[in-house]
Amino acid sequence: QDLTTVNAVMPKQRSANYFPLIVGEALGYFEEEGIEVNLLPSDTPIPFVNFLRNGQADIAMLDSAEVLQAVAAGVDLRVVYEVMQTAPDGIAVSGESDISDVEQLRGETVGLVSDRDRVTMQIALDARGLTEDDVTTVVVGEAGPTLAAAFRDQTVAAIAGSGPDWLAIQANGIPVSLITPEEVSNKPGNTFAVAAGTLEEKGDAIEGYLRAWSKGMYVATFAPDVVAKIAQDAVPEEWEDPEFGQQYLENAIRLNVSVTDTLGGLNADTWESIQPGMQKFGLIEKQVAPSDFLEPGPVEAANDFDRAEVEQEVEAWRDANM
Amino acid sequence: MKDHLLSRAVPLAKHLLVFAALIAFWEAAAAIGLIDVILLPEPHQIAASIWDLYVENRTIYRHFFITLYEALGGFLVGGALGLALAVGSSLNDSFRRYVSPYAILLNVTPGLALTPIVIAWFGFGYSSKIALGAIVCFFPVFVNTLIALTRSDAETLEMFRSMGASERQIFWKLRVPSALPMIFAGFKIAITTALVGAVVAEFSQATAGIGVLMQRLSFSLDMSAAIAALLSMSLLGLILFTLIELLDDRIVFWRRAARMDAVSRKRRARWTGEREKQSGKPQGRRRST
Amino acid sequence: MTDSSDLGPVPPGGRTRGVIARHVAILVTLLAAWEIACRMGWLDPLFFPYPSAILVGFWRLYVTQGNIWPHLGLTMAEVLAGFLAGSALGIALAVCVGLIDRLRRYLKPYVIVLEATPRIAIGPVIIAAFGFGWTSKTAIVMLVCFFAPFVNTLNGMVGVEPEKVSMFRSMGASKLQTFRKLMLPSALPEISAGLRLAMASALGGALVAEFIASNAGLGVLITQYTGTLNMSSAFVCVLTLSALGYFIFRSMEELDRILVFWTDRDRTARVSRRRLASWRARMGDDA
Amino acid sequence: MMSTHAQSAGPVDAALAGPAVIAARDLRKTFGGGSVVAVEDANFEIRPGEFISLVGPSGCGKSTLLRMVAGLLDRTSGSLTVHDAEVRGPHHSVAMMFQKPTLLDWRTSLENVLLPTEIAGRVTDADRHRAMDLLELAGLRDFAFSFPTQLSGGMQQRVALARLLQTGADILLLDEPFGALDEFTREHLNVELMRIVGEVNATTLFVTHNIAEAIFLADRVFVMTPRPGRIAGIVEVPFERPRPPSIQQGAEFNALVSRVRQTFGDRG
Amino acid sequence: MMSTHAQSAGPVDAALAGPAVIAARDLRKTFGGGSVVAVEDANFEIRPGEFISLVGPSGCGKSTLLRMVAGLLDRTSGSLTVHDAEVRGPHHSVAMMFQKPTLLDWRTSLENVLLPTEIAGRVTDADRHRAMDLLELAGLRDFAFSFPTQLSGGMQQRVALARLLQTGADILLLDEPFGALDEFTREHLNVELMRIVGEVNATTLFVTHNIAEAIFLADRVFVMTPRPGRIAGIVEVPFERPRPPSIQQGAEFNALVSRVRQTFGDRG
Ligand SMILES: Nc1ncnc2c1ncn2[C@@H]1O[C@H](COP(=O)(O)OP(=O)(O)OP(=O)(O)O)[C@@H](O)[C@H]1O
Ligand SMILES: Nc1ncnc2c1ncn2[C@@H]1O[C@H](COP(=O)(O)OP(=O)(O)OP(=O)(O)O)[C@@H](O)[C@H]1O
Ligand SMILES: Cc1ncc(C[n+]2csc(CCO)c2C)c(N)n1
Ligand SMILES: [Mg+2]
Ligand SMILES: [Mg+2]
Repeated sequence: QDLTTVNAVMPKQRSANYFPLIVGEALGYFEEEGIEVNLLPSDTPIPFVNFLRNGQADIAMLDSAEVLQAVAAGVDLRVVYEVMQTAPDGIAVSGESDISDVEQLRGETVGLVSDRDRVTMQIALDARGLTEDDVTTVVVGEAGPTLAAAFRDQTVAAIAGSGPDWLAIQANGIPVSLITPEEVSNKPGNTFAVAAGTLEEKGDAIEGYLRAWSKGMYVATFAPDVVAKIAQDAVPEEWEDPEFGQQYLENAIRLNVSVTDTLGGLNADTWESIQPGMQKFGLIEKQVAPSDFLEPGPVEAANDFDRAEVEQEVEAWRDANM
Repeated sequence: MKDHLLSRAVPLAKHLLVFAALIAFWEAAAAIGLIDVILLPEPHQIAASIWDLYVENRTIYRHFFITLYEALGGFLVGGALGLALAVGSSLNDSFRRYVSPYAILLNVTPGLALTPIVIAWFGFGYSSKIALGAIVCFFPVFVNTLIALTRSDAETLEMFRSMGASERQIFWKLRVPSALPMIFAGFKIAITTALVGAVVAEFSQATAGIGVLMQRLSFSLDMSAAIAALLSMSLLGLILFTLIELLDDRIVFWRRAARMDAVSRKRRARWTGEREKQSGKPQGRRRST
Repeated sequence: MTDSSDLGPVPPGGRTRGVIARHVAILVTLLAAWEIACRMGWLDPLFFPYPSAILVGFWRLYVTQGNIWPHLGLTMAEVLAGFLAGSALGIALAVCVGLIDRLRRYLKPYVIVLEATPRIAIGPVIIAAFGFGWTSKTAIVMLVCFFAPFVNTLNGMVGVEPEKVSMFRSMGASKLQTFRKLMLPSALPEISAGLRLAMASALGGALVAEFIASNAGLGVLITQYTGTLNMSSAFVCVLTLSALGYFIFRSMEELDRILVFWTDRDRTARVSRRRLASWRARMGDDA
Repeated sequence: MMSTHAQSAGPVDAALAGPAVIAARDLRKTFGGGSVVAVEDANFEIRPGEFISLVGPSGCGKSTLLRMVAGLLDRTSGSLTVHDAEVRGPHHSVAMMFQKPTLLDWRTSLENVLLPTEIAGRVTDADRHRAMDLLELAGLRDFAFSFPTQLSGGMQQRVALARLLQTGADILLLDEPFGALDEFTREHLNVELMRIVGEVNATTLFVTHNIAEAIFLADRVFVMTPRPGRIAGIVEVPFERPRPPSIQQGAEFNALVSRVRQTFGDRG
Repeated sequence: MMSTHAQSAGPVDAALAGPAVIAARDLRKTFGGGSVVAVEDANFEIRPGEFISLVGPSGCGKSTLLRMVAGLLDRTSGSLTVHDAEVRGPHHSVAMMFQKPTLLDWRTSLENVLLPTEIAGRVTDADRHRAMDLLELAGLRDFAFSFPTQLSGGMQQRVALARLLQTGADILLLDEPFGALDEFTREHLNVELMRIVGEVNATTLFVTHNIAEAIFLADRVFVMTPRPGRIAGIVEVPFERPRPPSIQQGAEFNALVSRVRQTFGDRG
């Protein structure tokens, strides 16, 4: 049977962090849609929208800043789904830190996971009447021991980053608390975006992709044990310490499962409210209307599946495999 | 003089011509769609970005000098380390036997894999970039110096021995000078390697530097500026390389006819100068050469 | 460029049993010191996992889970393909440039600029141009492996004694004959040294490529393990790379001694005896 | 004294009779766009089987002349013919031996000797046997399978000589071939060379710094002077070849040495 | 012919009278654990101011002998004394010059000449002047500040010669020093060497491949034969030093050449 390949560019390797993909693949949801996912994990400074534009990728996982930047720069982009609604960027401190609010950061050193998190910090500081000059910033690097040690040893007072960045650290037993101000957390999470033309040429495949993803996400809401089993088989590297694996997955489920009733639902208001801050700190030159790039059609299609049927299938799978 | 200028100008003009032809070819290829201009912008766009970075906004300089500092620091530390290990290995066979496997091991281990450890030890600042630069660049210096120090001409060595020279004298008056050309060849590789190390570290974790600037420009969708930053790295490498070449030219003067003539004239002048001084002031200063 | 990458002849006694035992003793001492340093809290296990944990990790990744094998295989394939393609390209280009004097002058500045540019910065551009497949990974390794063989081959070819070139010309040798019978063997010691240098950096190149964009390979495994703070497993991968690099490097030194036998007295004597024997076998007991 | 004027086949006769194998007319070579005149107004004819020694101080143009004959260098003006054809590049009838042995380190003596055959085409067993015989002649049969680095400088030169003869060329050019050898080996090789070129009746141009050697070997000695390089004089050697080494102690020989020295002194 | 037996101070007398500067008794040197005998049963005495030439085919042990005298090589057995003391290592009264000039490329001629002084201790202005004078003597005053690569091979050898003399040693060992030079330069340097060693009254051991050169320079010629290296014969040269080059054309000289050759032939 001929499967259409959907090239999906995402920031990380196949991981429990992307369990909807893993579950969808294991339970055959993508196949049912007649598609096959080609995951392109890419940790490059090349913005993913470029891969959408030159056709190397059909769909990309973008954070809200990248979306707004690209749209403001005139890229004809369509946001079709909001993944990780509860994983927006934020400010984190060690669980053992005395700091409980951003305003306490005056005169302290603030770590940035990467240079792109500077805006998150700027907006957060601004919300408490501080500016970048009131703190010292240092880039501490992405996930890994360096970041973990920064939390554990409190070499920096706070760290600006996004949900997936602390996932492994928390799962490893290093306490992390969030002190993200309202103004920052009230912001879209990561999204799936496509080039405008893709919807015309490959609209069915994209909708199929999102539906399969949604079904995978939905499984976690009622059968986390099945998800754990699937993740363990797909990415055993994350389960060498089973306790860690379990914890990691639980955190990932929290980040991934949509809080809106419609899975992956788009919220125009938050897209509206985040822009003044970004403009203020020079990330975007002009504000754009959310209606120019939000494309609600595919989300509807993605939610168009029979939840009971999914539940039955999962039960059957559990009986067969566990 | 005129001839001399002309003889330099003509090849330079030819080089420029070749360069211009390449740029024109690139521009044309982009124009007819052979090159994806989203990812690899056209030369004129890159030129505009260079103007922007260097003249208009002058954003590049801070990052440029930070990376320069890191690369130079890495080179100095790594070079000194390589020299020290090579000298130790050249003087003592068992030192060499037990050190060289680890030297090779460190050389074949990708620098990128070492960044977390280096950052853990040296922190988030410049010293971790310098450290990684040093780790990746010590090997060429080590190998070249070791080989050069242990391969002195046998007859010249005997000549020194027949004069009753001590091992120390042989080391300083024969081994070191005759090893210099090859040591400098090692330096030339090491300096670009140190830059690579610094940039690798910057890509993993850094607050400023050309690597950071390139990432930043790239994220803000300004590919032509990102390429301009990339070219600035090349420029930096070229500058560092040329720096060593200039030093090489000065220190290993006896390999270049023109420099040798100059040194030769200077030494003659010093001698004749000293003769004159002496005739005026009978008890001339004693000075060892 | 380095004239040679080998560390000169192994000092006498370099291979005796006693020396090997001492090497092992030193290694064990180092590991013990590391283990103790971890246990005493002088080393942070987040960056230096316990050697005992790494040993267990080796067993886990290689035997019980066996999950390192496909990654190892893929990385080796990339390294090999990139190394072969890159060094072949470097040598081929050097041969062209070496035979055509003009080309050399115009190419040199570009080659220096290319060498001076950190590969990790070019990597993303290559991924962008060649996409996410194996082509771009191979291309990155190629780029890393190109320079040393290029420079050394060129050096070796330019260094051929002009008198020997004249000799070939006076015998009416064609360009191809001069190249095959004179230039190439003359440059062989230096080419071999260049290949060794290239090999040493090929692993790093593959790792860069996999870090930037890949679904599999040791680089991916390392990212995955460091990303989940599983440092003992990450160290297994890194140490695997180092050991692999070390053995390839050493084997290439050995290969060099066989190929470039005429720079070593004993080997020359051995080959000489072999040639005599094969003549006797062929032409009778004439010599 | 073994040979006299009367007995000799007579180089003088040889120079007059027969067609010229090598002929130069107003031959001229300049370097650096005319700034260095290496060879000026060379006029000579060399007969088949003749042995010519070329002497002259360093830098007078001896090698340049040889390289023009070998077709390795273009002339600036004048005419230079080999076998009645203008020289335009390397050609099969001419073979050259250089001051340094120019052996290939990765080939045994035998394989080095076989190189010219390989370059000309396929190597047959007959070629191999011939090469072995030439090595025998050079006193190197036991070293046929040794590599150059295993040989002393003198032995290397002898391999190069064997290789020269292996070419089968009838015109041999030798540029200070035995400079690095001790006198005894050198003398031995001179005698051998004389015998071999006599046997194969090769025409030979031999460059040397050693006047006695030049005279001992040659039918005629061309004496060159430097800047510009000219053939300042030609000294005829009236002894029949082959000659015994003892000839060098004779008064007539010494007189020839003095004449060559004088020719130098007059112009050099 | 300029000098006769009667006029000479007499090397024969010299060999009989006065204490020996260098004396060897049953001197023996083997390499490779005894498998190669480089020098066997060498017995000789050399008087102050004597000039000894050492000739013999390649590999007969000439260099080995010189290096033992210089203290660079240990002997296997026998006795070797210099100034009545057993040789145990390099010593100040002996200086050696090698076949290659072994100059340091990064030092001017003057600085190269001053090297032995530097190694011995501090360099005074007097030393500098002496070095300059020695360069003058070698005809290189104008090149005192040139670097070796700016000099021709012959000039480099002359710098090495000046350096040899700068050592102030009264025993000079020269191992084929002029082998790479053309005949004319070589002759010139021979004459100079003869003059200088005469002036400073140095005892000299001179290795050469050239028999005429050996005889021209020496009071006595030691002829060596190879495998094992032995001193096969000693030929006395009955001419007073210094001698003019023209002496080499005399019949008596030729007779000496023949005698040396014969000694070779007998044993070589
Ligand atoms: N390729 C060249 N370019 C410029 N000048 C050259 C070249 N080859 C030779 N010459 C010059 O031509 C002159 C003659 O050189 P040639 O090599 O023929 O001398 P020679 O007689 O062989 O000397 P030698 O005895 O030292 O070998 C010299 O002055 C030399 O500098
Ligand atoms: N270090 C060494 N190890 C082994 N054998 C050696 C060594 N040095 C010299 N020999 C051998 O000793 C013998 C004498 O060598 P030596 O160098 O003294 O000869 P020579 O008379 O100086 O020859 P030449 O005229 O070629 O310089 C030779 O057979 C040589 O192979
Ligand atoms: C190269 C690259 N890295 C990170 C992001 C930001 N981002 C987008 S989605 C997401 C969560 C992935 O688990 C993160 C961190 C990006 N856009 N591109
Ligand atoms: Mg010549
Ligand atoms: Mg010798």
